[in-house]
Amino acid sequence: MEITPEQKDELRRHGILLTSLEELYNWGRSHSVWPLQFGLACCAIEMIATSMARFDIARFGSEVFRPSPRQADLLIVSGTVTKKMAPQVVRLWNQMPEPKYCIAMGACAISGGPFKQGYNVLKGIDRYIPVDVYIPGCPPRPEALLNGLITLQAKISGQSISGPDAPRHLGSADSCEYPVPEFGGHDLEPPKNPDLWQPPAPARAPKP
Amino acid sequence: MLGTGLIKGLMVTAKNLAGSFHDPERLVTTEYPEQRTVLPQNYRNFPFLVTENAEDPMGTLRCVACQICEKECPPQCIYIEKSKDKKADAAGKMQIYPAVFDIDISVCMSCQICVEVCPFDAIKMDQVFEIATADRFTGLLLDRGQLSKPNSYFHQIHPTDAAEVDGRLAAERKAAAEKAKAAAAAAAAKAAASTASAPSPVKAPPPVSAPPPATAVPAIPPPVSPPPPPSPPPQP
Amino acid sequence: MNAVLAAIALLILASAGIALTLRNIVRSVILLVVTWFGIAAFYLWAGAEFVAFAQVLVYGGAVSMVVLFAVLLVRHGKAGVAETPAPSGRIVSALLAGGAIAGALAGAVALTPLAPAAGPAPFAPVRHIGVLLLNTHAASLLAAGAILTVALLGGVVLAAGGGPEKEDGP
Amino acid sequence: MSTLQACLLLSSLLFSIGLAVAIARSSAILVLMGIELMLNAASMNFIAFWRFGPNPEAATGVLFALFAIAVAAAEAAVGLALVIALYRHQRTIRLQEATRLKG
Amino acid sequence: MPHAEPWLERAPLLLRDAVNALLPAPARWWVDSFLDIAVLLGVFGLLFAFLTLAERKVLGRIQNRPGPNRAGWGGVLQPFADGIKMLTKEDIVPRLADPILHFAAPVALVAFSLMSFAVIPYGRHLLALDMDSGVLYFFAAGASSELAVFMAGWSGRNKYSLLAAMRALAQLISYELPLLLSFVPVVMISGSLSPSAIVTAQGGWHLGFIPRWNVLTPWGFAGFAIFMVASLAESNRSPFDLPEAESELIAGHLTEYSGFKYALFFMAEYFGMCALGGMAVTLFLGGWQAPCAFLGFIPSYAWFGAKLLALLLGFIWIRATLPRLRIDQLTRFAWKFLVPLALVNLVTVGFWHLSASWSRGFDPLRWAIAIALVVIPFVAMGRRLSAGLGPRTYRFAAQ
Amino acid sequence: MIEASTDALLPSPGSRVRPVRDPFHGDLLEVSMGPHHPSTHGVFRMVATLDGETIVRLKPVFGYLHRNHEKLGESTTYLASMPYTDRLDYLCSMTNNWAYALAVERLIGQPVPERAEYVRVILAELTRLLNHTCLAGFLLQDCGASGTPLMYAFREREKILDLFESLSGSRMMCNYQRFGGCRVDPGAHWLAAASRVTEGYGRFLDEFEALLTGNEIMMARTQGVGPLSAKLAVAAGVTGPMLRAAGVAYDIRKVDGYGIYPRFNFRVPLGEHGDTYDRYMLRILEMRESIPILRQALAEIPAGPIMDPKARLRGLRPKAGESYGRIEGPKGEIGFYLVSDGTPNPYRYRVRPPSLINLTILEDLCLGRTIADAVIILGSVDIVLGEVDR
Amino acid sequence: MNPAMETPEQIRDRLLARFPGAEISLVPNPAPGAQPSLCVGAAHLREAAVFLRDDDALRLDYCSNVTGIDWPKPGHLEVVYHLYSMALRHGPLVLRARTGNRADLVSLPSLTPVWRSCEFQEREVFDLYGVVFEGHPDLRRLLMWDEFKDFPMRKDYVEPPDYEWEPTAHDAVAAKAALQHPAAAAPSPAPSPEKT
Repeated sequence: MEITPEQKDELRRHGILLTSLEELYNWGRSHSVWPLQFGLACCAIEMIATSMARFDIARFGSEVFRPSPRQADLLIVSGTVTKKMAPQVVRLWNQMPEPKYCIAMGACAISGGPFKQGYNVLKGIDRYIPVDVYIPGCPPRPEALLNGLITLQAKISGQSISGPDAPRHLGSADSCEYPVPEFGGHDLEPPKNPDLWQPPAPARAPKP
Repeated sequence: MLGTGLIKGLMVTAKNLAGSFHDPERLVTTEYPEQRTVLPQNYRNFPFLVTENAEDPMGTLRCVACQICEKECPPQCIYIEKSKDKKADAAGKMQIYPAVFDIDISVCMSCQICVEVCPFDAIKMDQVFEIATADRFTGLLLDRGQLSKPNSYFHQIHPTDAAEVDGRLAAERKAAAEKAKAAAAAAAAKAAASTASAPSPVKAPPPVSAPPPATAVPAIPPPVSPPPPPSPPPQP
Repeated sequence: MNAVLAAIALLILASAGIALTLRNIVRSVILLVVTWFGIAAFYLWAGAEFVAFAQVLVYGGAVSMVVLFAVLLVRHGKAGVAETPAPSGRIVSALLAGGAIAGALAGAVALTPLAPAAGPAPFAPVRHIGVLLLNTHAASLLAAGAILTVALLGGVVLAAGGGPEKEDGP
Repeated sequence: MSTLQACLLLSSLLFSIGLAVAIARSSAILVLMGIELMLNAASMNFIAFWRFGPNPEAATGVLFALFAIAVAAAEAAVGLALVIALYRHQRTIRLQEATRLKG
Repeated sequence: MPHAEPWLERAPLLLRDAVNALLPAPARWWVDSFLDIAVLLGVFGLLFAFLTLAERKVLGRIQNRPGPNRAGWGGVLQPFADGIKMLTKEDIVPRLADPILHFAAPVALVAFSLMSFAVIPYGRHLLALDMDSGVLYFFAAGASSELAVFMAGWSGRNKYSLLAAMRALAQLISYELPLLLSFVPVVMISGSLSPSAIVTAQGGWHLGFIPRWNVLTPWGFAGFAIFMVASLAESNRSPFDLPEAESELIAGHLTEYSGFKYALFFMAEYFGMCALGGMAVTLFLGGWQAPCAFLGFIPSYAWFGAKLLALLLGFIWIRATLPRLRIDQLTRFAWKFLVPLALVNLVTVGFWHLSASWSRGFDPLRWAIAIALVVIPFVAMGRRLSAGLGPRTYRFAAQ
Repeated sequence: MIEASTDALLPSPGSRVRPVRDPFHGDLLEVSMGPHHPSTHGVFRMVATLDGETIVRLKPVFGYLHRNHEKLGESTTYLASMPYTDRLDYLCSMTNNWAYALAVERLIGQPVPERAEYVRVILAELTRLLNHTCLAGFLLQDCGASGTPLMYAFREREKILDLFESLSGSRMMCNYQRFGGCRVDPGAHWLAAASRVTEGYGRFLDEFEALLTGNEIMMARTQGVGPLSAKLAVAAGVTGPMLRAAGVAYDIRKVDGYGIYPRFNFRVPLGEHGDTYDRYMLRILEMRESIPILRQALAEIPAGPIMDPKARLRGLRPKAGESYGRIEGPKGEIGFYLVSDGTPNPYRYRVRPPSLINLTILEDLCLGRTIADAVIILGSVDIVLGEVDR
Repeated sequence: MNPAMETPEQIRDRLLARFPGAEISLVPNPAPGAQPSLCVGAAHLREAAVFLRDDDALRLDYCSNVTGIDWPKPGHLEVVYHLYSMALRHGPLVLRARTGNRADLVSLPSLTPVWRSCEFQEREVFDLYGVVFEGHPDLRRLLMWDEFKDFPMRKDYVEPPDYEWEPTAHDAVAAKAALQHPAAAAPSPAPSPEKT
């Protein structure tokens, strides 16, 4: 059943129930974001530092780093995703139950970063899985990760249960599993998930 | 005896538990959004372009589009296109300026090499880190407008460096001005030698902080350079 | 009262019966544990609290663990999880034997005139049982203890010794 | 049918199920389990006779049931140890294949 | 000896009776039982919620950080946020898993751990089920919970879960025995298996100020220590959390559980911890008895609660400090250390019982012998257990 | 044909690592630990074949963080590789910088001013403290101590990171050293702050050791676990604290005497058993030895320039040739092998990764142990994947 | 600081005396202060290595670093070993070996049986350069996945075309990206001013 925003406004005006349910749901989700205990590279150390005493991600209720993807809500892609690792990351993402979120932490996870010219480096994890928040930096400070978490919390809180700005997991049922790339002779196959990632055309053509 | 080691360890944790209520050494947390770590002066995170003047950021970029930083940048995240024309810089000298100056901060590793190699003190390291965004394509590519920040901001975040740079620049300009003056004086002397009665034509150099006239902002050639996008720079 | 008994009987017989037919040994064993719990419920219903808890402790806590441990230790090929089915002749004979015994026993039970002495539950507090165990039946208790000890020692010797692998712990 | 008879009927059915398990299954572990079930059926009889029988005061039925449980536990321990030993030597727990007595 | 006001002591019961009085007579037994269960569930459910918070906060404080403090006032609503999230999380059943056992495991675990709450005397008059063999019932209910852990581990068809299941079984087989042996002395002294009788037997004071709690006797202290160690192992808490050893087996038997089923496991773990703690209070710490005579005005259930919370804090404290044992060390510790110690403790308590008449004049001697009976085997066996281990000295290179 | 090579020193015959089959099939259980596993310290993978919980075969699988460091190094200038070295062993960027700077300085014959040498020693020893502290924390975490030692370790690490940050501008990726000196001069304030941290470190070590070193569980878990013989250690090229825990006195600070290390008085602790406990204790002892070095360096540091005035930042074109620079990093010998063909980019840029080579003997240490032991043995080897895979 | 090690020249002479007919040459190193290296032919590489390890005056028991170098110009692959002695605390001695060419004659004897530390490093050289080490107990790819076909550290390696989008694309990169977006390859006279 689709509800248009107007209808929802109408509903909001009439019944507090949906709104407060929605708020409760979003409040619960946003205050209990459990990350997956998953580190890739340099950024992972800053991620660990974020969970340590100085910065204490526990204040946001997120210190429960679950080792198993089944119990995690948040995949922090913290570091360089190599092509050899990319299928594992996608698999982990597929193993996480909805609702789940993904933070691309650091330059490497966003775009390959300083290593983007490498033959074994994936140029951005968003080629294979949807990313909610990007945190640039190499590595981002722990505070920057906290800032990213706050951004994510704000994003969750802004979602509504139905309508066009409903979170991904309440939408179509088929969006949960993403195809896992396979190792090819020269590159990953496919090199990106075209359903998910359509880059803009290159900014400029090569100079002749 | 079995267990003494365990008890010793338990005592350490108990001490920390009790200490966390009164000893700041044992409760070291900085509660981030409310409390902030005082960033050291040297802290660096992403480059920015120094403009002399806050009112007219685009007009007084120190950058002369020499493209050294573009070449030296290890991850190749800087893109510069030279302007076709010249315009007056803060010192009034006509210079080439960057028609396009993009930094992809989703690639930048804040290594500071661009700053070190810049002969014009035009690019410096910023200290912002709260730039998490949900949109990679528009949020993380900074263009010339977003990158340029006034010298006063530079003074604010790196006071020591900024003072040193200003001193050096002032000295250079002074030297340049004196050279110009000397040249002018020599010319004047020459002129005076020829026409002794002529008044001194020496023109004072333009003041350092004087903004160039608004018309000096050149029209950006449409095919190569986009207008500054409407999105505000991701400054907190 | 009899409704409770019927429910317990259903639980016991159904779980045991299904356990008989499952090919997956682990599931079979877990269903048998349910049967044992049913038997404990029967004891509880009959008023033998102490026996009921002993049944749960011994069967639910110890025997089932040992059995499952054994199942996991010997999982080899398909033997561990899915058992190869026995020849149908054996199944038929087993059912025949079971049915015959069941019929004979049921007939015997039905035909034997038993005094319907369903009075109030007899009094058997723990203290009473303890006194009985240590006085009247002290010899039996000792014998049972000896059997248990010897059995456990034998078990350890059998399981730990002689094999190509060494065990963790006893 | 009196309660006692119902209980006895239940235990006899359980006994025959145990018997069927012991005969029909080929896994040694399940055969052991069938034997356990038969033992349990017997102790159920003790309890039933103690509770509904003619002479409840003696509490002998309870004691018998307790002893039966103890012995059954011992039996399970030894039996499973045998199964493991058997497996160690012959790599099988199918009783039909365990035909040698020497390891 | 002052007692709390009778009405205060009975306050929960009075409340229940007041509710009951509104109802027609035939419904009363049902409502009675229902209310008991509901109150137990409510109290322990809330305790579970705040225990998770307390664990996170205390762990945080021990680790020099404040812990959750943003959801609600100072973080008090954190457990509810977690609860809402857990409830609304997708429930994944792996394709290869055994769906029935996968579902049954958490349900069985919670059911078993809840069952044990029935026989713990929470106060002078607060006891859901006064059973003649209540202690036995308690351990019977507790023993079945490892079966659920096994089911969880086995049903996931995950290799780590399977290893965890094996570990859970080995751990249970090893620690069931010391757990049972550790409370036998209490039964021997108080002559009853009924929890309320055991608590009553610990009433009164030696010399007017030392409470007659079992833990304050040599055999009781040893029994208490063994009981606590074994119950740490039974409730899979650190340093015996091998089935879910994070650094080795990902999340052990929980690896394949998500959403609400995982929350149930979490809940069962804390319920089990509370139940074992409550039983430890009952058996060794004098149950609901006040420690000093003049403090008797505080209602008994408050004392019970305070003792329970102290024990739970101890659990958390231990978890924050100690590393984990290895599985073979764990079983060896149980069989070669705890079981013999518990058996020796039986001898000690026998001696204590027989020498009860010595109290005139020979009391110190009796204490000395009992303490020696506890301490000497402890030291001797501890030395054997830790043979070959110890601090080392190191040499330095010449240049 | 090959004489005098005892079989014990050879690797076990390898075969292709089998793809994972049904775990319920067969006696042996093949467990793939990693690349996502809580205790593999990153994206490292061990394919372990288990009999019960006992390891009968264990093959490490690498490359999940292979970011083509060497290829990138060959396609950029000498200077541009410096920030990349930060990301090799991302816990110890200062020592990586130093090793690289040393290799380039040897290639071009660049002298380094005295003050910079002192600063390098100070930073290297601080890095050693930082690395060993983190290692001890992670090792105890692997033993199952739910976070507390790691928290205390990171609490101290933050103090050192603050020093690094205020000096170089970044917490982890310092990019501080240059060919012919260091980038920024540490002022008197910084040196005073470094002294404070140094003086406080002894107290921290005492607390940390009280927490778990004497703990019976910790000793039971680590003593006698994964002993490494001196012979195998030397043959397998194991370096750093692991080698010294096996009883071999080989510390490049003493052997090569690079920089100004011969001026410092410090002792090199040696282990006897080579087991996990020795490896842990060796790190603690090395930290205790680092403190006097720091104290001495902070007291003796001379005034003067921090950069050699003739040193060039841009446009470095070494003459054709090659050089190998190595230093005693916290994890072992970290070396850089550079081949120049006279162009601005190195022709060959090679990192000698101590972590990777220390892992050579991982299988030998783990065979016959349980999976829980493998975890702490790996923890005691002290790897950082950025450097293992590069 | 190599206190007492013989010079490479002396070592070469002793090696030649020990293995007459072996191809052993000195490769000069013009960098300041660096010593020349020994280049040993494949036929005698392993004997020479055992000699270097076991000779009482050398005792080079520690092979620190193994790496490959690709030389498309002369047309061979080279493997370089850095040898030290832990027993005598001297070194390094740089040992090199060259393959016949870069295509089919790419095998060299493995030195893993001599120095265990070569195990992973030789696998890495095999992985990235394609040198086949004969006698290596476990020669598999080390860093790349098993299905990978190329040798990426060779100078003529061509990267897979995966640059779809580069906001700060320089010419080389933009050319690669153009392959992915043929529309962008032929720039229209007035390309879209949008950067995104």
